[in-house]
Amino acid sequence: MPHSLSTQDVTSPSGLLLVLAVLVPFIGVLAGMVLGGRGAQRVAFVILAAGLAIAIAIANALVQSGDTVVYILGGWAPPLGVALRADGLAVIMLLAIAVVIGGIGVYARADFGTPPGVREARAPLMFWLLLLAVWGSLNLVFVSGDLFTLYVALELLTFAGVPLVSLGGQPETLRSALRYLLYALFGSVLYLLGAVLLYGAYGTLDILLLAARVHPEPVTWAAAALMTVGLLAKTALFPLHLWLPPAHAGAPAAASAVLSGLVIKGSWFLAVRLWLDVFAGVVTLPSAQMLAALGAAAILVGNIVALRQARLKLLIAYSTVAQIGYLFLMFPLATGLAAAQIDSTAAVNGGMLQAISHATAKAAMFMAAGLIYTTLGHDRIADLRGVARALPMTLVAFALGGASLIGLPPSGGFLAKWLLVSVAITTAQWWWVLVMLVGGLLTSAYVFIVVVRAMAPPSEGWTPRARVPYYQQVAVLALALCSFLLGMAAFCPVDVARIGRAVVPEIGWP
Amino acid sequence: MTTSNLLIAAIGVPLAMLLACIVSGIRERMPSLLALAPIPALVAALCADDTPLVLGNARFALSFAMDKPGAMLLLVAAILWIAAGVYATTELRGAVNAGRFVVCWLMTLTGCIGVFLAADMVGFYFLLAVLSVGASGLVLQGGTAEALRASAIYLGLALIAEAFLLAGLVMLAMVTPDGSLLIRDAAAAIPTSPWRDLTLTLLVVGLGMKAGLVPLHFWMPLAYGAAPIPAAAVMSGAVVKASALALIRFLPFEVGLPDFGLPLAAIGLCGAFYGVAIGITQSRPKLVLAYSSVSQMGFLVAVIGMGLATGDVDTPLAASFYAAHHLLVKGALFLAVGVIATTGRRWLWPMLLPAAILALGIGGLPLTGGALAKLAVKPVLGDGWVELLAILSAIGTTLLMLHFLHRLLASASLDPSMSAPVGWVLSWISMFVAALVAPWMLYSATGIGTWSDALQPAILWAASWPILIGAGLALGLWRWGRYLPRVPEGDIVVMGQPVMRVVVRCAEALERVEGVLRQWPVAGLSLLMLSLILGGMMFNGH
Amino acid sequence: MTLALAVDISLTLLVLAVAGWIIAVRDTFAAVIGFVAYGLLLALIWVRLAAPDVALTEAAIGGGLTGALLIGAAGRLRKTEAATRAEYPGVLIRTLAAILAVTVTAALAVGVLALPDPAPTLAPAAVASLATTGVGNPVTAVLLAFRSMDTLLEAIVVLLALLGVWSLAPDRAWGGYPGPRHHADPDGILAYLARLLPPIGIIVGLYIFWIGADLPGGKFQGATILAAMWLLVIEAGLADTPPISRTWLRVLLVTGPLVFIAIGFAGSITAGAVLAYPEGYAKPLIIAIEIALMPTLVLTLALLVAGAPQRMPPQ
Amino acid sequence: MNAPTLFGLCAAALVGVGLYGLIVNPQPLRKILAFNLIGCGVFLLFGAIARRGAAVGMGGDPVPQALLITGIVVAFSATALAVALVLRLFDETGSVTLASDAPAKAQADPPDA
Repeated sequence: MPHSLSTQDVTSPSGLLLVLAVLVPFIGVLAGMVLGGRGAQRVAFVILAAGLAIAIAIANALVQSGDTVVYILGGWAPPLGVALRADGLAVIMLLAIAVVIGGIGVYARADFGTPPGVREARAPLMFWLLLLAVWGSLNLVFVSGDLFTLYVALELLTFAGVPLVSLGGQPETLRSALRYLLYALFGSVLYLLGAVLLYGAYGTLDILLLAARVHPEPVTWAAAALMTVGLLAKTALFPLHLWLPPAHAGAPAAASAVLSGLVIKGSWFLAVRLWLDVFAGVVTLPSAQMLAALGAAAILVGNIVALRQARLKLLIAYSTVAQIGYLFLMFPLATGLAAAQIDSTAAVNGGMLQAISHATAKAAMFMAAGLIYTTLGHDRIADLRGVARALPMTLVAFALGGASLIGLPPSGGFLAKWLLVSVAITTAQWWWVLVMLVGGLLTSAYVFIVVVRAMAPPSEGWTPRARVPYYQQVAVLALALCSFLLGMAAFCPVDVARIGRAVVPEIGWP
Repeated sequence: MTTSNLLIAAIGVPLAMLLACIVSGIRERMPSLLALAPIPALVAALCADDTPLVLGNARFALSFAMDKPGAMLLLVAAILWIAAGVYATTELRGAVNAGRFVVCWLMTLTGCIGVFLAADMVGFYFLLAVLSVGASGLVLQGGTAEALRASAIYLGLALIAEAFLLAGLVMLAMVTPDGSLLIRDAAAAIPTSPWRDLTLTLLVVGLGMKAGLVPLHFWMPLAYGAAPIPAAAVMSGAVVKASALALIRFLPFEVGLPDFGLPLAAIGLCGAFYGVAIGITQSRPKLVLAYSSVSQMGFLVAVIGMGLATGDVDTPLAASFYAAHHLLVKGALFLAVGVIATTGRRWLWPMLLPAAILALGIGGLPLTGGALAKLAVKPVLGDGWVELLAILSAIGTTLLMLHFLHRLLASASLDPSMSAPVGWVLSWISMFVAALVAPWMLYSATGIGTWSDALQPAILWAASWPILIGAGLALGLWRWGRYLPRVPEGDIVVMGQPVMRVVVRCAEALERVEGVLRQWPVAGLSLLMLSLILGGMMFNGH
Repeated sequence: MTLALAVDISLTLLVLAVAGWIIAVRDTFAAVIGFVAYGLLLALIWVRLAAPDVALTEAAIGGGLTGALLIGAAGRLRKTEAATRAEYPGVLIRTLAAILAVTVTAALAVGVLALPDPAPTLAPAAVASLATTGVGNPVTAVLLAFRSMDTLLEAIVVLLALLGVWSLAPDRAWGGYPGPRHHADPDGILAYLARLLPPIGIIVGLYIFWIGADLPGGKFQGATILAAMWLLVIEAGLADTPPISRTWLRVLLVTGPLVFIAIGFAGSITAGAVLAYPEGYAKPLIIAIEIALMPTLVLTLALLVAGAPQRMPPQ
Repeated sequence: MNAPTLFGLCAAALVGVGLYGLIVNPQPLRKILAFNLIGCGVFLLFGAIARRGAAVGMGGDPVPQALLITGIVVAFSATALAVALVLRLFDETGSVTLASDAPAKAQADPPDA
């Protein structure tokens, strides 16, 4: 049996926090909609602070109790009702997302302030409302324990993400948004189809109950395949990434940071949840290896295509295509460990760290690109000179984010790589090591190109197109530093290499 | 002062100075303080004992410790960093990009000292990365297109090397008892590791690339040729020794591993001769020195390889003594290149003569540190064919060094009354003195041998005749040297161009394929195909 | 073969034929008309599947509102037909797509046939708990008690979609009127219908809404009918869409979810859990939520069909 | 063959038809239609499953039926958003093609120029 049901499925003392984590951002959306204009921005900032506090409180509750935080909604226990559950994985994501959203919020103050003399403007209002909506949806994805609620959460995420793409309103971004929406709908309908099949076969949509009930049979395979691939489409794993590069590159910088750093993590996390918790006894090592093979292809193709881009934002977008690949390398590693009856925490932690460090680093890099664009008036990589003079802090942030993507110590990317490489060796899947290392080299190539071009001195008499506020640079640098110093998590007195288990002692992976 | 405080200061001071550079006001003052940064390391090298410094908790900790090879190299490296710092301070006066230079300089220095002191694998890997990134930044400070290319190649190779190392280190970490990350434990666990051969190969390839082993040496002439003088001095002297020291620390010398030791020695010796062969075709003094580094590092690796092959436990000390000598001399000579290029006829000889002594010292000139170094590694090399090859290498080195002196002379300023800035002269002459004196001190202080042994006539003669032969060959080179082919700097790197073209073509093709995959119908088909494949795979698996 | 099965088989064939036609027909407008027919046929199937609530929803939203939305769009996009037709993929891709689609269908069919017998069901559990909720319609009990979180989220989804639609407004039209202005043709059939139908529609809609607690029906179905009536009036040019900057509009749009959330949180104090109802107050609270959601849903659904603001806000 | 199985198979066929249309038809509005076809197929399958769960005097399992209502509303919201996007794209460009996806290819300088 993949899942130990030793944990009581009853509301935890601090379970209400989970409801707050989900609903507070949405309350912010509703309030912001009524207040409009500057009011929405003020509401957003209040919610940013409150949400961060809630995430910290949940983490605290988790560590204190050493057990999954549960909330049974309406007192109706599954299968009839819906439960919210936050285990270690969920809490790590809740916290990381809260921090990244905070950074993006501070950055976006300058880009999405309501212009003076106007009561309300479209893009600013929408940005703040959508930012909160993305947050609420992501929190719901992390804590929901019900596959249908998760479907709704995914749709919420898509509906919040798509308008972010087309916030600028240029024709090209509209087209990207449409492609994104249609492909994401394609993915979610497959996910829903899988969930429906599961209900037909097992009479519940609750993750814990399903975990105990599923067994290998055609319906389950069909469901697993459909749901997984649906989620892959929403995560834009190569070769299902058609929508990602133009969408992420075309959106305004802060929106790109949300999309690239956060939104794709939702569907990825759900895939992890399904494979580790629901389908642990159903998926096979070869199928997990196929996911990782796609990931490997993503790493190679994404990085190489990134190297060939002429525009900075497209380069970063393709770098996201590649980094998504890394997120899927953990699947065969975790499955391999489970197959060998070894604790799979190392693989899972590697994957989670990769996700968090990418979230922070990529958000920082997109925002850095935004500042560069504002300063130069373009983002052609061949012509980045002067950036080092005008935006030294931002360039450092870009380089630190890049170092995290490359996996240089002490970044989170390094620790993730270290964990994944060790598991790959333990489970005799050395080819993933090769992929990770080659990917790191290709990444370093484009980071180097950008940094070097940006270091070139500006031509005589050059002045920046526009000055960017200092606090924007600080926000970018802070996020980049988060990513770069994430590897320091190893110093955490809690047994960090096993943090998922340390915080969730019994609820675990196979 | 306790050892841990000393170690903290040694790494902490340059690190603190590096972090202080965030403040632009401090950054602008920093060039004048460069020479101070390595002083705590110098003190630590002299005073610290082998108590480790542990940062962290029971589950994960970084540890630093001073072992004998580390102390020896740290001492001489600190001297070089101080001297080169003085040189750099003078050079940076009024320079536009001084801030950038000092950041790279301090980063490299922090990494360098850290690598010398790191006792655990994670810290070692981290500091090596800091070192590589900093050093590539230093190369970039050359400011030319060549410097950009050299820096890119340097960083690229360094990162490839780190990729090999990472894989090797992870494999090591998995076989150490209790998951220890200490290098000491890792080295002890290698012989019994189930992946012994693979681990060793990864480590040797990774470190060998950073040490400039042929055929992955080409970054060296490019980087040293393009970097500013003080940067080239510390890179060729101190930075490159990090990989040698790592080899010394990671390889298990307690057990003879001829399967690895002999090939390693062979590669090293190839490099030793290859460096000479290409070096004599070069005309820029910096490049000649760079190829000499290729040769000398090759020789050093050969020593390590022979020690590994025979299981000689004295290898670490002997090899690090050799490395320490090369560190001092090569660093000093690079400074000399800068000094002499700005020195006219009137002041030329006082500057050139010390250079001649040091240069010939590398070939093993009696009474110099070089002779001691050769003497120290002699037992490790044994007395078979390797000894013969070592003598041939000494002859070749002499030839190369005489060629260097010839080119150095030719590079002197045409303005007879011109003289180098005081700071430069000061740093060069003090390095000369250090390179002359320190080996003798270390030779006896570390117990490698005694002065009286080293001064025996037979030994002096054995060191002298290869020099004479080398000198004879050098005469031949001056006479017929023009018939030698012109080899471009970085020699085999030119072969990279057609390879690059093919790579670019492949990348273009890949990009086109990616474009096709991003078309809606194709992506839709992929989606369906994937779900069918995935379902089919699960079906098949049960 | 019983008569019922014959009806089912013919319904199935008919639906499949219409579906095939929707995909195959050249003209988009024709395909959209086909889709409306398809929605109505599906509603019949829902009746055959003993799901009258779903049948109502399908007919109202799936066929009605979606149809209205698509018909309007197809009309505006007529000009692009030729251009997009040129992009039709080649034989290879079409063949591959057909093969894959058939394979997926086959795999699904296997899955359908492999579903366990007896089927797992939550019907007994739902019926057992029905009494505590006080409502008679188990579907309503699921929607507003057992799984009320989904319903709350659904209300937010609709609102978020509306925000998304609004975000597509050109900047100059921000705060303005959604959709084009329809001009009244006093003698037209549309105006006639727009005068005739709303009173009936409003009564039917309110009735469906009101009985939802105990019989098939409910807020979504009722709201859809009311929204449709409003749209008809707008379409006929008898009224205009409200500018989106209006405060009353914004307030009404968020009232439903906010009341829902407030009652939900009140439950954590009065009934021990968020979205729980205190003993004996379940039915009144459920009805209160439905009443609060009703105007929100009417407005949201109608404005979703109306589209992005296109005309300048009032000065 | 009973009604739920029949409609279940019908649902599978509807999904297939919709998938074909979604992949092949280049017109976005037709893709939206195809998405709705697939969606209806999925809902129908869920309905068939609900019907299979008929018990204790109820015509079907009420939980899937309730979820279906939510699903239909969500699908409608998606359709509305997609249609609005298509219309805005048409207003801006006069065309609704999804094909010109080569991002920035026009102004692509070689990266090392």
